[in-house]
Amino acid sequence: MRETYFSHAIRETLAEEMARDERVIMLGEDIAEYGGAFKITAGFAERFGKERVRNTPIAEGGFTGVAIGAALTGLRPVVEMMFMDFITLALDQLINHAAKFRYQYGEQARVPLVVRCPAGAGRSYGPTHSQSLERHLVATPGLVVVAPSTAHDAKGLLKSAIRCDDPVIFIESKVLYGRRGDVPEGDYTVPLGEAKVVRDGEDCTIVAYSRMTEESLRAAEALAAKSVSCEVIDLRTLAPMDTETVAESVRKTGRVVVTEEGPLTGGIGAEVVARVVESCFDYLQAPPQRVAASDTPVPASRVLEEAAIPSARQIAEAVVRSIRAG
Amino acid sequence: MRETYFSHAIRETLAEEMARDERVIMLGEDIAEYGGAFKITAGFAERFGKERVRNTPIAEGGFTGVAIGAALTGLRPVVEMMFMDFITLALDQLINHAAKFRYQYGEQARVPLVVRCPAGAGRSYGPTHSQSLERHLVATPGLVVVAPSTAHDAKGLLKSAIRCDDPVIFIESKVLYGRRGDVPEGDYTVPLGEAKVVRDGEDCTIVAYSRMTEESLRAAEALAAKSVSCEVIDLRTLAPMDTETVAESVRKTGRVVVTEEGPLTGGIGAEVVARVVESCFDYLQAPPQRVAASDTPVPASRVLEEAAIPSARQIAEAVVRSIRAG
Amino acid sequence: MKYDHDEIIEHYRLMLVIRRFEDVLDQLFGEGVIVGTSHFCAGQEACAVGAVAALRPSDLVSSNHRGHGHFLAKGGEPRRLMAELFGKATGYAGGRGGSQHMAEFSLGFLGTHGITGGMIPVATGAALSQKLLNTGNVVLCFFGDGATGSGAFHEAVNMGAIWELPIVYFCENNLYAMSMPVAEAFKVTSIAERAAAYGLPGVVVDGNDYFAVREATGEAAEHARSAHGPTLVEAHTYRHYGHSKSDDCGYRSAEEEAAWRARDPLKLMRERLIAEGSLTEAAAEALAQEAEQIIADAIEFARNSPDPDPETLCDGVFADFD
Amino acid sequence: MKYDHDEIIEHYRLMLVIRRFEDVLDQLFGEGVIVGTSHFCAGQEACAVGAVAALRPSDLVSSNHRGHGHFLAKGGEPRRLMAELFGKATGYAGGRGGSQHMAEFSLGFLGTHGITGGMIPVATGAALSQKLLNTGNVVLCFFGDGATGSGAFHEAVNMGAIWELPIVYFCENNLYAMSMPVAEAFKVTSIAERAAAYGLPGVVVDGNDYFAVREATGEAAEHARSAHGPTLVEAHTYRHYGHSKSDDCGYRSAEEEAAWRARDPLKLMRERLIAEGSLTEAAAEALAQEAEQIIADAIEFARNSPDPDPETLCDGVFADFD
Ligand SMILES: Cc1ncc(C[n+]2csc(CCOP(=O)(O)OP(=O)(O)O)c2C)c(N)n1
Ligand SMILES: Cc1ncc(C[n+]2csc(CCOP(=O)(O)OP(=O)(O)O)c2C)c(N)n1
Ligand SMILES: [Mg+2]
Ligand SMILES: [Mg+2]
Repeated sequence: MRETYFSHAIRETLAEEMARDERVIMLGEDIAEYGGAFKITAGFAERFGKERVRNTPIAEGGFTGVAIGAALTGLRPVVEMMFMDFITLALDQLINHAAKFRYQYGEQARVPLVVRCPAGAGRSYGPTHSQSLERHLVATPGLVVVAPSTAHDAKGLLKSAIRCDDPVIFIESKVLYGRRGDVPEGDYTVPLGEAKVVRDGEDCTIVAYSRMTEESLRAAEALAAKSVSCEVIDLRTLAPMDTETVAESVRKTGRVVVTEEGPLTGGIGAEVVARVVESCFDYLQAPPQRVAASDTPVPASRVLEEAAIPSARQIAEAVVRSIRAG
Repeated sequence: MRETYFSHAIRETLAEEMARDERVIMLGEDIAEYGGAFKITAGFAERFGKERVRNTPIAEGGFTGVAIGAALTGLRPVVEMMFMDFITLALDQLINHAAKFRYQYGEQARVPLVVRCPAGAGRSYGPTHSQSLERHLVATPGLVVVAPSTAHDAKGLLKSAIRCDDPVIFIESKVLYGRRGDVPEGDYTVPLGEAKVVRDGEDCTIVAYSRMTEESLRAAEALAAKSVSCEVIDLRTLAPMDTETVAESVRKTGRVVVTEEGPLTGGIGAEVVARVVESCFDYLQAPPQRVAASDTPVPASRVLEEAAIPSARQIAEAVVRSIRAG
Repeated sequence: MKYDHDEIIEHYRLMLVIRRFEDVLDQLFGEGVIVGTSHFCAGQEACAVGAVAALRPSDLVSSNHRGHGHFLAKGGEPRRLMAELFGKATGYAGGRGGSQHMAEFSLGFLGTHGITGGMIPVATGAALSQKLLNTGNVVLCFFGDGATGSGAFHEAVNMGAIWELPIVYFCENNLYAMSMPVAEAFKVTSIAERAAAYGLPGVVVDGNDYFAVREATGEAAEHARSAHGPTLVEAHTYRHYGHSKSDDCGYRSAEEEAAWRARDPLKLMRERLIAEGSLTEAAAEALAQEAEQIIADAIEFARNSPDPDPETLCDGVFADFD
Repeated sequence: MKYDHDEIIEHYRLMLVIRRFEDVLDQLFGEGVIVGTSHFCAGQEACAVGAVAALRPSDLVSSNHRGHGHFLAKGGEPRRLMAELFGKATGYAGGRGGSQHMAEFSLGFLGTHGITGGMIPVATGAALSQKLLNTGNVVLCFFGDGATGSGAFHEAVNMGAIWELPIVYFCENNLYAMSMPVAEAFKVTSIAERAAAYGLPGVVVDGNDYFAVREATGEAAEHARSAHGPTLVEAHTYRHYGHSKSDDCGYRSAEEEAAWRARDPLKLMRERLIAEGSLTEAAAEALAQEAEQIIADAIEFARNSPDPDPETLCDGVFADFD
């Protein structure tokens, strides 16, 4: 096994999949010679040609729609949404087109599309370049939403996403791009729709995904020093959600803290909490806790941004609150 | 007091507000001579002139943005989104512009905008003309979301919405348009941000809004015959949400069922459940229940549509489940 | 005549079938037999049939909310179309989609859709597939004048243009988007003029003349097929009914309606074929009766078809997760 | 000279201030003093200053991601702009917005914004207000070549056109949208050509020539002010730096860069003013030093300003619900 950057794992996967399957193409702003805003596709245009690695005009709704149409008719497009914040412009194509085609047109219709979304805060980019907008996709029946937390899973999940016959929103934390982790060379997949217990524990379950998995592990580490044992679950796929893995853990620990980088209201945490109370109410010893960003836009200034986005400290505090509560 | 249609209450309110305040203008498709798809603004162009009652091209993102800009600079626009399903095209303007302006530009910025959204299923219009997409707005910090269930509240809340200095999404159930109710003549407001107990009860709290309030009252009626006493809360404003009124009721009844017309996953119900468990966990005698539409697009065929959308029967069943559970 | 006689007669019959389909639908809605909504294309049959006539069978068509004619022209069976409008399990979308959301890929019909303008990017993507997969096929993308106001139109047509995709953008300019007259929605007098903004050829054609439409679309399709990129075809036409079943057309003058009815595409075609000697009055009458029969049969089929099973409600949301 | 001498010198000084502001920012980013991102407008000063010079003080300006020049031209104080980039409480957005999200309505500056194209509808709405409220003001709406690919551009400009709103659509065509050359994004050679699709006049102007920009914008503004509707002005210009602080401009040739640097707008203006006798070398030097001083002072101010109070994080999301 080899250590590599999260961003490199994604690049490698895209390259491998493009080499493996001619039908895989890429669309996005500045992805060709320039290699994309985060340089994920650097060298792709030279290697695979500009027919398959296609720079688009600034037209997120349009090029997402183009990708959907291409997916319906035999290609397997991977779209790069330069910042997830811009997916707002493509929501009609995703909600009213991609997500509905199979249901309404029947089995003949498949939309093997991946929309890669660099997401999240932590870089002081301000209100329109720092959002975690997965809530809109998770709340739309017909979309698969994936959000890896490690380089290993980024590769395995992205392979699965590209090979999936449904539209997949693939969330890449911009902060995680710079993290390194063990990544096998060559082909392997991580299945979509399966959460993973990334740390075993007895006292409280922490549910996280994407960058918050890291913060949750950090919180668990800190709490272990105080003899509090946390089980950490990385959802990995947000939709369809693996409720069972979460429920199993909560039945054991009796407590749950859910964390995410997006704002509190209407977030993924609400859905997780609702499912947990529905499926393991009698096991709960304390009220489920949500740890999320403030119900505000993401401010640019570093001090404000840090105050807005949850961190290990707040997660640990929520665990302690949960333990004190009952 | 006079009985009038829900749709007429809205028309009357709009006319009164336009007469009261010159800055109130309307933008939307076919709202002038044609009076809008649901004839809400019939006669407005003649009365107020086409400068203030403005037909737009088919450009939901564009005209919502225009309304936002007009709101920032002294007008108080009311936009008609012909079907709420089309708000997907305006989500960038709403999420990345209207919702953020005040926070990022500070006190100088106000967006006194109302976006009226005929919403919901029940007319066999199929997947792109039947949705309840409030989830996307509620999950966006900076937007006010209102969804009246009666003609009375429709008038009072719409007045408040038009006079509010924040962007308000105003949800009008297409099915409710045809309902009649008592509506005072002349000026009155119903405050934004306040839920209402529309039926007192002891055994279980049902939380609803918009058309589901009606179904919930029907369920409560049916259950009363079986000596089950339900308290029904009409949220009326979905964001910012009046958690306290819900919590107070749940502390009394110990049980809660939340219902909505949109699909289960990522809906308003998840947020309500999360808040309820956070605020009154120790009072809960049974797991909160969500009654929502199927996690599918809304099918056109009447039999399928009926199966997809929740009704009084399912709400009553959820109450019974809750009571049996503990 | 440069076209095959039998084919022309067949296409005339198809136009009669479409007209009958729409006329009968209007009645069925009136009687409450059908619920939901529909947008009738009566008056615009020459666009649908004329444009599709210019294609190869393997070419693709994408449609909009006013799509019954497009679908029937591309080979859709009246029975299954009608069944869809009845919300029945035998309909093209199994009752799930209704008028605005049905497709049949085996016929190269990519679908009707309820979001105005929304299928223009999708069709453009289908054209990208044709190019990259070297199928030799072209895409014919139908939309209305109103749709050209949408950002989706602008963004997609621009991509079609810069990438020289094999697609024909076919605008049925029926003078109104719902109640909005073209002249109120746009300052330009012709929609084809907008093609220049994308560096594309734009052509205007009489949309009530089957032959003119076929000719113009044929040229545009060959242009596209030979890798020269898209054309924006603007066909002037008129819908006989209101926008949808609930519209009384108060915004149109009686004179305007009469003038267009005088140029009814079925009447024009019938007169021309009879004048040319390709058709007799009697044969025309027989074709009309055939059309009536086909639609009567379709209604019968739809009526006798089963409702979808509510147990199937949640099936098929995903391809890979059921 | 048809313009007031002092005003012209003032505007030249303003261009120097903008240049210095951007040059210094580049250094501050390099040193890690400033975090986040910024898009420098060095090289495009004649667009910002020349176009705003054609307005009345009560007119409005809307901007985009590359907005420091627009803001400074409309009267923004370098201190508060710099403080915003430092993320400080004294910045125009109190540190919340950063480079891409700041406004000052009292100056008629409607805001920079991070969504490409997104402010075009908003600015169009501001023009609707001017019309309905009879203010007599016009809106100057800045955007780049890349933004014209967006649906927002299409939808908004069309509404501006049909409603004859008092707005000037000002496109700074700097040949690239990030790395995407204009010729790859559009098939038309000139963006002004696209105006015809909306029934609008389109004009091309040398965006590095303050006087040309001021002239063209002045005509467009008067056209708009006298209720004749919008004009699309296309100004040819070039940015000296990369797209944002992380861009090395690998997609531009050294020759192209050199050719444009030879036409640096500051250089052009200085040469012209000296040639005309409006400015001496010494005076020009003094102005440059003044600009340096102003920016040094702005940095000092920003450095010494307090951070925003984290306790205020949740304040002011709503106007009516705090
Ligand atoms: C995004 C969107 N906006 C509005 C509508 C409502 N609507 C349906 S068809 C239509 C008019 C379309 O006009 P045009 O494109 O000219 O087609 P026509 O109906 O004339 O055939 C409108 C406004 C819609 N279905 N989708
Ligand atoms: C909706 C959206 N898409 C993409 C981006 C990323 N982005 C920021 S500026 C830019 C290029 C804009 O080009 P242009 O309009 O020509 O302005 P310029 O940067 O050249 O001044 C891009 C792609 C964005 N901020 N918003
Ligand atoms: Mg039309
Ligand atoms: Mg540019």
